Amino acid sequence: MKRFWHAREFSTVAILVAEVLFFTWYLWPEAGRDHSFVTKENFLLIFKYSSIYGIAAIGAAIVIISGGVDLSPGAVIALTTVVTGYCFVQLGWPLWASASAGIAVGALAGLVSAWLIVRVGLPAFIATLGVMGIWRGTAFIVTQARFFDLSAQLPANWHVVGVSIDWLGPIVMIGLAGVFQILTTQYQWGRGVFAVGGNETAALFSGIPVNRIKTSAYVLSGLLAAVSGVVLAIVQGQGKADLATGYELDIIASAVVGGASLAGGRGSVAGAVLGALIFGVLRNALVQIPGATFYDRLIVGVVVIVIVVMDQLLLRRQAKL
Amino acid sequence: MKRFWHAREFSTVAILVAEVLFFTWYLWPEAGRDHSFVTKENFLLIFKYSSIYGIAAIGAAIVIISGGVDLSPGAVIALTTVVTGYCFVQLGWPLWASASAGIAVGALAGLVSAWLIVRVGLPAFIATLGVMGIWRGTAFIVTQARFFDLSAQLPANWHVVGVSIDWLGPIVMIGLAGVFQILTTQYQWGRGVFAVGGNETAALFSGIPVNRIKTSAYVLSGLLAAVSGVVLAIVQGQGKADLATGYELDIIASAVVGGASLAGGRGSVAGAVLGALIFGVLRNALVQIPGATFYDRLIVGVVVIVIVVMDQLLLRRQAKL
Amino acid sequence: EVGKEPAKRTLRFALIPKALDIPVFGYANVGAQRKARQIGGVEVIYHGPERADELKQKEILESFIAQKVDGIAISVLNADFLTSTIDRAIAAGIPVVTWDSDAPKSKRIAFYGVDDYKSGQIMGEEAARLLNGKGTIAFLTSAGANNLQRRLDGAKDALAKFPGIKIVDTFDIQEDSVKCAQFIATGTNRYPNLGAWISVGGWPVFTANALTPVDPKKTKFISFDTNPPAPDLLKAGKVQVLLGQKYFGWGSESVRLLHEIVNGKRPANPIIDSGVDVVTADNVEAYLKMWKTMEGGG
Amino acid sequence: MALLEFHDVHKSFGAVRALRGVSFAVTAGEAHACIGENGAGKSTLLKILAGIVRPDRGEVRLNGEPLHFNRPREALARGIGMVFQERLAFPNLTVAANIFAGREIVGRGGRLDEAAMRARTRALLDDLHLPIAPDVRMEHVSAAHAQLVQVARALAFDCRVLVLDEPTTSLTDGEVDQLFRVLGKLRAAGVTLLFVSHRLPEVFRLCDQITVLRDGACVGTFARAGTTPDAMVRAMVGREPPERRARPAAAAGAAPALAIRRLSRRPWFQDVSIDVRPGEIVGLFGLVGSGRTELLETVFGLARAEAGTLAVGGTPASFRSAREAARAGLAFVPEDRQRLGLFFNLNLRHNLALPRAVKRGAIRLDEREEAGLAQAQIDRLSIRATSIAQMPDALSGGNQQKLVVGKWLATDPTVLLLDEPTKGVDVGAKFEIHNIIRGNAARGMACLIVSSDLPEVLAIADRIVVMREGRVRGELPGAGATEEAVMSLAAHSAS
Ligand SMILES: Nc1ncnc2c1ncn2[C@@H]1O[C@H](COP(=O)(O)OP(=O)(O)OP(=O)(O)O)[C@@H](O)[C@H]1O
Ligand SMILES: Nc1ncnc2c1ncn2[C@@H]1O[C@H](COP(=O)(O)OP(=O)(O)OP(=O)(O)O)[C@@H](O)[C@H]1O
Ligand SMILES: [Mg+2]
Ligand SMILES: [Mg+2]
Repeated sequence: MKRFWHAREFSTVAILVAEVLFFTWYLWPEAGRDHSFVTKENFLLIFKYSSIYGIAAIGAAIVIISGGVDLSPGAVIALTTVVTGYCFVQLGWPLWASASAGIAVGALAGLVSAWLIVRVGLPAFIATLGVMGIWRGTAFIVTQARFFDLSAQLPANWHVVGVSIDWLGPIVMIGLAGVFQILTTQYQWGRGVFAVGGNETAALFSGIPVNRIKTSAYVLSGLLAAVSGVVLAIVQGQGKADLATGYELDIIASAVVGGASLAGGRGSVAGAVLGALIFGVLRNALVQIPGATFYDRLIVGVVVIVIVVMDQLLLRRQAKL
Repeated sequence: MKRFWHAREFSTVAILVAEVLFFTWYLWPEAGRDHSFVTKENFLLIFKYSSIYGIAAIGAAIVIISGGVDLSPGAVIALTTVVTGYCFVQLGWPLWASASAGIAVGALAGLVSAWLIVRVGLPAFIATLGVMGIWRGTAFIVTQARFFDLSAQLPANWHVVGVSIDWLGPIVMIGLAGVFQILTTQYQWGRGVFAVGGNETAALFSGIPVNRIKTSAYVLSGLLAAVSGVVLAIVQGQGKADLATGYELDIIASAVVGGASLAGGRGSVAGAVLGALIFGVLRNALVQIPGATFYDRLIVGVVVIVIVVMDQLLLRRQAKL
Repeated sequence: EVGKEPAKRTLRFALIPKALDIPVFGYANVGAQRKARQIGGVEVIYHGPERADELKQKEILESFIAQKVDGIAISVLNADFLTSTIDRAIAAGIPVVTWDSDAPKSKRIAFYGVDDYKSGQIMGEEAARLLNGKGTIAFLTSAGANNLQRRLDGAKDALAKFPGIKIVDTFDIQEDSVKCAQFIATGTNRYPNLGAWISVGGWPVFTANALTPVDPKKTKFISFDTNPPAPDLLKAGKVQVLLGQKYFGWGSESVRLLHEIVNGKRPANPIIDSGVDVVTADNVEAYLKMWKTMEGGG
Repeated sequence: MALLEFHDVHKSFGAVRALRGVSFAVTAGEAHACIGENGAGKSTLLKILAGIVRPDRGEVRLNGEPLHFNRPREALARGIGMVFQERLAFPNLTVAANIFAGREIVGRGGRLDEAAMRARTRALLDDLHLPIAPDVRMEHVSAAHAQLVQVARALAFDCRVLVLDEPTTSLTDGEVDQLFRVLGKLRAAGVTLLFVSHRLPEVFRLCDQITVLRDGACVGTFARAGTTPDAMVRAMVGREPPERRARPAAAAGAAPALAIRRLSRRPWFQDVSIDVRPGEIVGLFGLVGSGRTELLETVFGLARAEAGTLAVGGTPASFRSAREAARAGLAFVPEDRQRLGLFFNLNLRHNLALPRAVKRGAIRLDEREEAGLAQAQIDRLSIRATSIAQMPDALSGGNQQKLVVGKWLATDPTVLLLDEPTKGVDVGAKFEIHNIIRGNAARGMACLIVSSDLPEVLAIADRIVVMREGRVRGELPGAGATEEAVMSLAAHSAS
């Protein structure tokens, strides 16, 4: 228990809970209507859409902890939906094969970034910025600005072992978050990621395989972006080049709101997923507030800042405990 | 002369020249048609549209040298066009007054970022990410997703003291680049910016007013983004909330291609402007190659990477000299 | 079962545009709010994605379904993408009408507007008419947006019937009206003798500056959208043809339809063709007068 | 037989020839010292041994077989442990994680065995008498303690060869004793030591063999028995050491240039009162953690005092920033050159010119004047650099230290605060720095010098103030003060 109160993620959880409670109160229905925010259906919705950011944010967090940054996830997500769609619709491959192809491409994309950063020695920001253009562009060329419609070939309201396909995203997100939370906190590889992010020279001198660790971080980032792309393609039923445009910043923001520091060496996978949920709840709630649409951007901006400030205050608090 | 060959900007100039020569050759017209790339009009065009990125890139470079990053210029540009448009169209202020209002708002925007980063102590990335949402959102609220049409009230093809208004952007860009190149290289303030970016604690211990310097960097970034916003409002004849969406990345890329390092302490104002021109030439040339605009993203992505790699090679070269 | 129970409490209708940053949709909101006031007891919630992001639009649609609004009127960014979701809404007892852009395969109860493909064809034919069947044409579009793609297809198919017409290039402005202006300027340098520009979106006609480089004597200009300042450009001779839709009607008609449906009255024919306004020098004055009354709230 | 052999090792960095054919042997089980001036090539040699730097020519042999490392891992695998001169800590990780970084103890299924690592860390820290918990994050560990943690890192793994590059630079005799006790145990266990230090007494105390490097070449290897410190100094410098500059004693009656009155900043120091008169050099001694650094930082306006007053040249002062302090004629050479002293993105000229520009409130910069000033400092402190356009990271540790001293001396301060000013500086240079300080003092500069190097304090100070646990515990005249007397005041056992 004590460990939880002291966990880095505690403050993020606290903020998420506070947010949900606030909107539960704010969106309390007038008499005669039932609550439109706290319903199983709506929470599934929040999870379903947050998972698109959340799964990729796991990879973003790993990269950021290792002292880098990845601007390509948005583009990789789009490319993956396109590749999956192409294999499934155009080539008529089975879904699992198409999905694997998509994920493979994502991992490859990550490998390219890693190569540019580790071998060629480019700054992560500029390397992944270039790569982002390359993958987005490739996706457009493959689709010729059209799209692949998987939904036609996929069962209408698809249930796997009695569970709606809508749960795919949330389940994958939570599963992966668990796995990588453990890998980053309890295994040597994760310790290495933190060490490299904390002081690269020291890591090198300590005999930590710096290059291999950095490579693994970017490959994972590409891979996880691809997973969220595949989930997107299956759940939403389309492969399209302009999907997830600009999501890279939302994804990084999720990781940062979840405690990752772009200075490197600090952050948490679980926190990143919680960060994605914080934004998911916000997007969902704003739709329920008449006239909010023009205020969306403003509010999200304010919330990002407020959360990070609150987070810092809570951390100081903790430090005192 | 020797100094030029050794100047940090040399490699960027070399790349720009190489690029222009390449497209001059590549776009050589078939017999009977005159050249559509190497013409006075076309170069003016390149400068005119590059200046929108270039002016803001000056501020981005200063912030990056000081060890920070600013994601808000795109939003500040949009907000400035909206404010200028609002004052000019809605309130019927004279253009100079409307422009000043726009620039004032930009400086204010920079001040807000500075306050969040210097006083509240937020990481620059997340603070400016939030601020970006706030200003873009404000622009949307002001326009209610419509736009202000300045063009109707502006003289048709407008000449000031015999010079077409199209020269406004280029002249402002080159003038400001000159001023800030000198300020950053030959004045104590500029040295301070480099020092803070290089080692903030050491700067503090050396008696450099770290907070004042960081504040000045972000205020200038906002101010210069606002200037390019005013230029855009006049060039485009619109005040519109979705203008310059995503430009923040192009602007940062310009600074980085121009030699700025996101690790801080390295970079050049002149280089940033040259970087903006490198992209401007590219965008212009792609329009002249049938079908190329669909490959735009891909090509720009590749070019970013190629340029930075070439830049590094050229620098190694220099080091040897 | 749809719309069985009579409406006592205020009805909450959702009006979902393709994107907020496309100016014309603002007028749909104006029309909808006005109609809501006329009818009374109706609240219109206008909410859309900031940019044309079909994923965010779907999230918004699903969210409205989850909060069980009394009706949804949506301009569909991507028909196949939303069909199943629209059907879910219907199944959940929420009436859905589409406007401006349809989802024909879905169970939506009605559609008000014109088919993008058809309006694209009209643009092509108008261009051919202006060029007397021969000359060069350049297109302006923004890759990724389906409605624009369908207009583009329509126009290109229409032009295919004219062997004398050659399409020199199709420019992707990437949802950036500044790029659009730049492309027009650069394109004019590149193709000095261009016959006509066709813009499947309104970007170039929302400012006088974008068209400055174009010489009307040499090059014709055809664009979508007729909201100010577009008609002034037409009067100034910079533009020859504008295609307008029933911007205010999008909102008012949708609200009217939803209200009737909730009260048990389904439209006889699900497809309600709003028709397009083909605005040229001849009818521009009339059109402006009509616009004034529309915006003024007649 | 020779366990470790350097054979004709060459290494150049661009124009700089760091090593030009170094050859010597280290026999198993012995403690071997490697000494030389700053920039002689010691660290480079050791980095080659550790597989971090690749030699241009020549080879290193372990048990007669040549080593061809291209990764630090391999050196570690061969049982070569290393304590580097640069501070190499992971500020974001705990002390335990720092100590095991790269070689974590893993349990079943490759999971980290935190408990085991924590326990082992405890043992190591106790062994070195380090009062820090394994779970505190490294960023909260003070400079000196951090250095001992680096040593603990190397001790954590039973290595056959332990290489220490200036491990004692910020340690006081107390900690040094603990360290040497531990090293003694290792030797008994048959571990071979390769030890680099500029503190000759330590060298003679620990090592049986001493190899001297000069300008990247090997002068020779001497047995401790057959040589003397002076002989070693001559061998290193290649000439007679400079004369200790004499100077008039400070005017006794003069009003203090710096008057610290009952200054407090808990938890670091309380109720500290010190006077420094013009022309006087006051040594401030204390064990690590006695709060000296914090005291100087507070005086220099880098932190607020809770209570107490300051007076500079008789006029009361309370500085809100280093800038104000510098303008009032103060200068502060900080303890940690890497973190607090240098700008690695600026060349030597800009580094050296910065504080004076700050002090003068310069607006526009005069390149030529800067160049003159920089060159002057480089000559004055004989900083080993190819040009004033060089970057600091190309300089050897000691030369970097001189750089920090130089940039502050360039402001011609009236009050000079020094925190471990000769940390990692070679004997000759230390002499030069002392002479410069004396020279300025003779011209009326007041100087407050923190040093953990007791002989240095005794050598230079007119007066020695001793701090313990943040309080002034006593004061001794420089002349005639003995190490015992000072230590008895500083050590916790006393009083
Ligand atoms: N990375 C580098 N680039 C260029 N020159 C270097 C580099 N590292 C060391 N040098 C040069 O090599 C020479 C030897 O450096 P080294 O650090 O080995 O000296 P040292 O004996 O350790 O000195 P100190 O006692 O001050 O630590 C110095 O002249 C230094 O300037
Ligand atoms: N950044 C820090 N965070 C927390 N405690 C610190 C920090 N720096 C120093 N301390 C503690 O403050 C006390 C004084 O630190 P410091 O080692 O600087 O004293 P000192 O007398 O200057 O010793 P030395 O100068 O020899 O290192 C020590 O107990 C140290 O552990
Ligand atoms: Mg050394
Ligand atoms: Mg200290």
